[in-house]
Amino acid sequence: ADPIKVAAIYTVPVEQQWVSRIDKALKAAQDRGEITYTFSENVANTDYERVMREYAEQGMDLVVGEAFAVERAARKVAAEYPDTAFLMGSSFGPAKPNFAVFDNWIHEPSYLSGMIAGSSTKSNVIGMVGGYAIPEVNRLMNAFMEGATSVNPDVKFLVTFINSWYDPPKAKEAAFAMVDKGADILYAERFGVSDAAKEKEILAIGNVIDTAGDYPGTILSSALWHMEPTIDRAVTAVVDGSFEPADYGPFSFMSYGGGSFVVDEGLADADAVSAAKAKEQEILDGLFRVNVNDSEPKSTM
Amino acid sequence: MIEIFEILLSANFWAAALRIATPLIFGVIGALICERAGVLNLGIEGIFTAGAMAGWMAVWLGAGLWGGVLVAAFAGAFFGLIHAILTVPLGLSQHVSGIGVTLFATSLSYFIYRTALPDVSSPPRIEAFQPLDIPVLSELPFIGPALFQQTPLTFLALFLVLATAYLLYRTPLGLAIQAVGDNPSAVESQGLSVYAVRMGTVVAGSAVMALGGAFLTMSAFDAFFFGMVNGRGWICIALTVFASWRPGKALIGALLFGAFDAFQVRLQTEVGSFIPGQLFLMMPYILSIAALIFVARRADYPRALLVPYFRGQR
Amino acid sequence: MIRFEPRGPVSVSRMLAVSLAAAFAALVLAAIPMAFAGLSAFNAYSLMAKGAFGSLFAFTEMLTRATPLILTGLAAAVAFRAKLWNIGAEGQLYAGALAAVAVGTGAISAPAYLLIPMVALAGALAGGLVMLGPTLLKTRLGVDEVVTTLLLNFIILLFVQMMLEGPMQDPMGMGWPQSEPILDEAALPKLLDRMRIHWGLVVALAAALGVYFLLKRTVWGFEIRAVGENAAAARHAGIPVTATFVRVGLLSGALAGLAGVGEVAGLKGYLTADLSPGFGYSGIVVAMLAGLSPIGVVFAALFIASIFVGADSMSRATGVSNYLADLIVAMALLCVLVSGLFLRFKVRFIGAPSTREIAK
Amino acid sequence: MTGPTQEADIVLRLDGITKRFGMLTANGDVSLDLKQGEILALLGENGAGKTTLMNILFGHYVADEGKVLVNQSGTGLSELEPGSPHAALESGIGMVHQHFTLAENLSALDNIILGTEKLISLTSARAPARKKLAELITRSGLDVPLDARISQLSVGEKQRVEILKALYRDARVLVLDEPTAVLTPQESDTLFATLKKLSADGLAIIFISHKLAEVMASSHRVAVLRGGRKVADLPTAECDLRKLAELMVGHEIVETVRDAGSPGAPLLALQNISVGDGRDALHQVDLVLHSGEILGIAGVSGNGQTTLARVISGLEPPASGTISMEGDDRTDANARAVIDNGLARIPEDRHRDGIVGPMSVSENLAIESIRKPENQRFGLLRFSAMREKARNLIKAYDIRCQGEDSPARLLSGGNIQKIVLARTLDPEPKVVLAAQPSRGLDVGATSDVHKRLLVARARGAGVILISEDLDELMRLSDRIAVIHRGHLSSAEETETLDRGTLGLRMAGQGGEQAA
Ligand SMILES: Nc1ncnc2c1ncn2[C@@H]1O[C@H](COP(=O)(O)OP(=O)(O)OP(=O)(O)O)[C@@H](O)[C@H]1O
Ligand SMILES: Nc1ncnc2c1ncn2[C@@H]1O[C@H](COP(=O)(O)OP(=O)(O)OP(=O)(O)O)[C@@H](O)[C@H]1O
Ligand SMILES: [Mg+2]
Ligand SMILES: [Mg+2]
Repeated sequence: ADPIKVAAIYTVPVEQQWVSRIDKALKAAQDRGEITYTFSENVANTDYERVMREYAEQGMDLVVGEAFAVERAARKVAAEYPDTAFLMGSSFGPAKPNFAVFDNWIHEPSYLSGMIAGSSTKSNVIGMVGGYAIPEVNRLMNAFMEGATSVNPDVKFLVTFINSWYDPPKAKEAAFAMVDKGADILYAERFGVSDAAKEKEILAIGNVIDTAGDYPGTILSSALWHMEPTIDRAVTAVVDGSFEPADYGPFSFMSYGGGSFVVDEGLADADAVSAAKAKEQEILDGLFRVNVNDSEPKSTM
Repeated sequence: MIEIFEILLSANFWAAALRIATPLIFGVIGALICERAGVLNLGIEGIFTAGAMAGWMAVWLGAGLWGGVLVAAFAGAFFGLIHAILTVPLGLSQHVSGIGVTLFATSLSYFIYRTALPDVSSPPRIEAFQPLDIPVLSELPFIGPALFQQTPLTFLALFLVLATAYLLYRTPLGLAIQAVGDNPSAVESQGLSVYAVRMGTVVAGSAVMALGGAFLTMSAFDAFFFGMVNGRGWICIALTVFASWRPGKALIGALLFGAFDAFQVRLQTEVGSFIPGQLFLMMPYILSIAALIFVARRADYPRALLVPYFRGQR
Repeated sequence: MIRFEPRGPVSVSRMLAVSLAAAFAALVLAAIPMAFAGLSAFNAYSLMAKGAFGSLFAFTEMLTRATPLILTGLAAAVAFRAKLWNIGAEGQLYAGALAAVAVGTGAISAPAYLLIPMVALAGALAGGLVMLGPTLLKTRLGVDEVVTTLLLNFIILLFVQMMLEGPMQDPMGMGWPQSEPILDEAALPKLLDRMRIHWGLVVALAAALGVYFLLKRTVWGFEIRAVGENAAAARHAGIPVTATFVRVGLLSGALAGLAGVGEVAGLKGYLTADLSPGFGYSGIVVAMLAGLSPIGVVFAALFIASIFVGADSMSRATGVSNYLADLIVAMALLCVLVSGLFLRFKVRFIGAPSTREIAK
Repeated sequence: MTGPTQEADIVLRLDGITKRFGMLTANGDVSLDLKQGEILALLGENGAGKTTLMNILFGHYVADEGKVLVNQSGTGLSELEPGSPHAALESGIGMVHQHFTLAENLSALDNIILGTEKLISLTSARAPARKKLAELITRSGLDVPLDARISQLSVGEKQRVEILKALYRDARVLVLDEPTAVLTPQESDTLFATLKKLSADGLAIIFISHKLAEVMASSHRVAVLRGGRKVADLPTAECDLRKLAELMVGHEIVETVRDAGSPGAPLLALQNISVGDGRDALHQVDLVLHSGEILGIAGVSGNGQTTLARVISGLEPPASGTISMEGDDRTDANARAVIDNGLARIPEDRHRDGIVGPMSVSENLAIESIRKPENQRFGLLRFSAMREKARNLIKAYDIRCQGEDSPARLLSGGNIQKIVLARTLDPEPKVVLAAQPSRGLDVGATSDVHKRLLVARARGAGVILISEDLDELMRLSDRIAVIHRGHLSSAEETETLDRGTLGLRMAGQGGEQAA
């Protein structure tokens, strides 16, 4: 069969961790010859609706994107182009006839990386640097914090938001400040934090993407997001003609392979690793549910 | 309260302040040089971006770090030249030309970066400048870590402050720059070319600005990101006024700003749980305005700033 | 050696010729990055034209994009006329949007014919008040307004974020930093079904006419022009310079605030901290392109909007990085800037002194 | 004139210079020779082309036709590269411009050495420059504080810096464009004494002036331009004042004379006014102006005249003291109120304070009364009424312009002054404050201003005339007071005064000062 036409609309550049995962999954599908793939990056919200319509008008079979700040408009456009399938990042539910949603539900691996961090910290201070305090970020940070305190009730957290998605020098400074305050593990929500950890020779926790190769000996553990389960299902559904306005969010769960937990066993304590692995199994078996908490995390020091 | 003093007395804090201030020092010195010659350069935000991209790209392509610095300076000079041509002999509005240059430099940098590297899912990295560990000096108690664990570009920035002060106040060229920013006809009637002095100054000033961008990708970090300049250029425009167009005060202003920023980051973790983070982030801007009101207002600004000069026209 | 000599009134044909030449130069220049990206220029240009004018949708999108630009362009034009360098339209736009949301999301319930004007008024007022600060600092204390307005942009944006994460956050927004939606009675009606174009455009056009009329025909306009062209002489002639600056500041801020109202109440329906992709800064460009003429602002805004929308659409159709759109806008801007010079000046090329004459 | 012996003396020759600005021929085929050690006065009405000619000579402008020849260090005349001030300076031409060309933010020394060294150099040779200047200063008597910033210098000192700039570069030709327009009589005298000394040392000098007396007193030769063409070139000894005026204007100038006045009741009174500190402060100034009189205020510029005018104009509130008009307290009146009270003001800097250049003549004529019902209704401007009025005023005051809609900036200084006169005097004000009203104007325009002031006086207005020109003051004023360092002497009948006494008082010697 001919490859289906897929377009993606990103409100940030494709290098941004989040979007890079979607981009990666789509590129893989393209490489397999299932789809043709084109994207617009850094699209301002003002322009988002026009871009959606343009892709729809161009006869795209599937449009992938982030509806977070343009929820209403995105749903309206989708309703007007019933022949195009829309798969949008969204905090809300799907909508008939063609508006499916997804989100980065990797709170589970975040909890696990929190367990590793909690048992690895010597100073009992963990620094966390985020971009903006939005639910998608808060959720993971809260799960991480919960995981850490579950193994180490004494651990304290420093939380800073730098109010930018891409200002690594600033993120790095925020991280340095935390090291000055005694943090010996840094939660790297943004680019720049792991660099600070590496420079100060302490450990960092990765988020969404695996950067262990870039910072050998620094990344203690990571919670990874994989868009392939989501994208592949959606693409197959479009090809089959069976695309439904469903919530693809769960495909980011660990049980579907949408989220995964990695730990550098050379850096982490063996007991901690086995505890986390046990918890991982519980999660996979559906015996343990990680709480979803979208409220803004605060420093506890 | 105690906490605040602890922060202010820690060497790491001052090291961070100087580090954060470094791109601003380049920027404000560059802006100050241009404005001393009578040309407001609102292209600075774009020139920062161009410097960040070009310098990084050069290193990534194998030019070596100092080669990258040179390339960044040339990129800055290139956009400075555009601004200079538009505003000096052509006498176009400095505001709009500057904003045009910002648009142009930014979009061109992004376009080149993306076209050259279409398939990166994570930004490629270079081996950036490392802090110099100057043997004895960096071991000094407080001063050591604060001053002497910086990367070479920070020292370059500090050197440029001195060099600019010397240039302005001690050399014939400096006199000409100061004069052309005050009364271009004073320069022309002494047989010098107003256009040459102004254009040369704007080009040089822009090259210096670009180093601020280069610092971001080659020293503060090791990769290029879209939007990473993040308003730093505009801050420099404000700092220039704050500094009353004097290199020494420019350094102090940049350091103050850096200190606010470093302080803000540290304070946020202290009391961030009950005060919205944005309030901290506002602090440097609010304090800049306050400083303008109480310190720098009515500074004697270059009188010919913003005024185009046409030979033989009245 | 090049020399510029001022030229008198410009004929319409010359103006057209120069504008066309500028457009042509911009297209030629834009072909360079296009070639770099492997695009055929001709194809790209026809796609651009199609993207801005090729369909009702494209055309209304272009107008929708031009709407805030007209208003921020007017904000800059009127301020710059008085030599009040308001670089803060971006912040005033957000202030206007914030006020519109504060009024229009349920705080007040009233029928549309009351609520819409109230929302607009609140936005205009908020924008105006934001500009009042720098204006008074300038007139009372001599603080440079370029800097204060510029810095205020950052402060206001942070304030908006603070409000959106705090008291004004939409409780139904799943924790996203966004405001509650504007009530239907408070929203600016759409001009066309299924299109995004809204009454903000009419407001913007009316504002352009209003500002034109104000500057041209009223005492206040006279005073604004006098203060802008020569504040010392205006003061000497008994014109209240400070009051004029305050009026101009309020008006300029109000226009920018209205742009924010249009974006939030006409287009998006709720406020987020990334409402504007720099409309405030583009407004300065629009105003200067228009030579600070209020009517010219409309055309300059349409020009910028059509270049952007057209180029953006073209980049999408060809799969080239969409940063190309901004690049083409920037190039077009620079070309138009340079061309303006040929309207105002005669350019003469003068050779160095000929050695022939000296030898003689 | 072209004899071989004289040829050797010629240091500068303008040969058939023509310069056009659009339709306007500013210089038409002007030729001129200048000999070593000669002082040449260049005369002409406003707009006759004097400045243009000198700007061509110095390379600011490029002539459309003709050339400039200079005698480069005795090797005979050779052509000067056109359009290059640098070349002009190199070949020994120095110029003091009509408007100062000094950077206010630099010291006098730095202004002088600016451009005399290689730009790209690690050091600026201030020390040797200082030595050379010290020597120059003693030789020429041009005393200036070398290390003071220009912004702190008086007009006379700035003038001297300008001349030093030229001498420092070993100029052999010195051009001065209206050097005395802003100087006091004493300063002018000193300047000319210096110039004579320099010319005796071999410097060739061209100066432009509208003051015929000093031309007669100080020049060897006179050249007159009219409408851009040279209409006369003759030794000063063969001229007299009347002949010069005629040559410039093309017809005879009738000097305005003041008839015996009949001063009436007091109109305007300043009591004990103090304001400001520093150079331009006022200290306890008392002044009474009666109707039907002209009260002259003499003084060296920079002694508080500007502040006095600003205070009376309502632009600056006094720190202490009272101002009353016809008995009513008007101390706090702002500019608007002052105008409405019937006080007309002619500003000393007409370009800065007098007109809004880009606005039209008719708008500039209406600017002070723009809120009056004749110019607006419900806040809307009444353009036709404004134009109508403007046309009448243009006729009545003989304002030369291309119509009421042309931008005011295109007018010559004299005609700009007429705009100011027309709009301030037409409403028949009770009081007229005229600050330096004829500064920089040619004889024709000056006599026009004088006539207007006398007409106002004749219909019963009181006029305050602030001027540095003693002749003008003596001719027009009924009484004269002297301002020095912010203190105003009590006014005395003009008949009881003479130039010498006034000059001394202006310099701060003799005469009682108001306490
Ligand atoms: N740059 C210019 N552009 C247009 N016209 C000019 C320019 N410079 C001089 N002119 C015109 O040339 C004529 C001669 O002017 P110029 O300044 O030489 O007169 P002037 O004799 O020096 O008068 P004044 O005694 O008032 O100084 C004037 O009509 C003037 O308007
Ligand atoms: N920039 C200009 N463009 C066109 N015409 C000009 C320009 N400047 C001056 N003129 C014309 O030249 C004439 C003389 O103007 P100018 O300013 O040279 O007078 P001026 O001789 O210098 O007067 P002065 O110094 O008293 O007062 C004016 O009538 C005006 O029409
Ligand atoms: Mg003149
Ligand atoms: Mg002249």
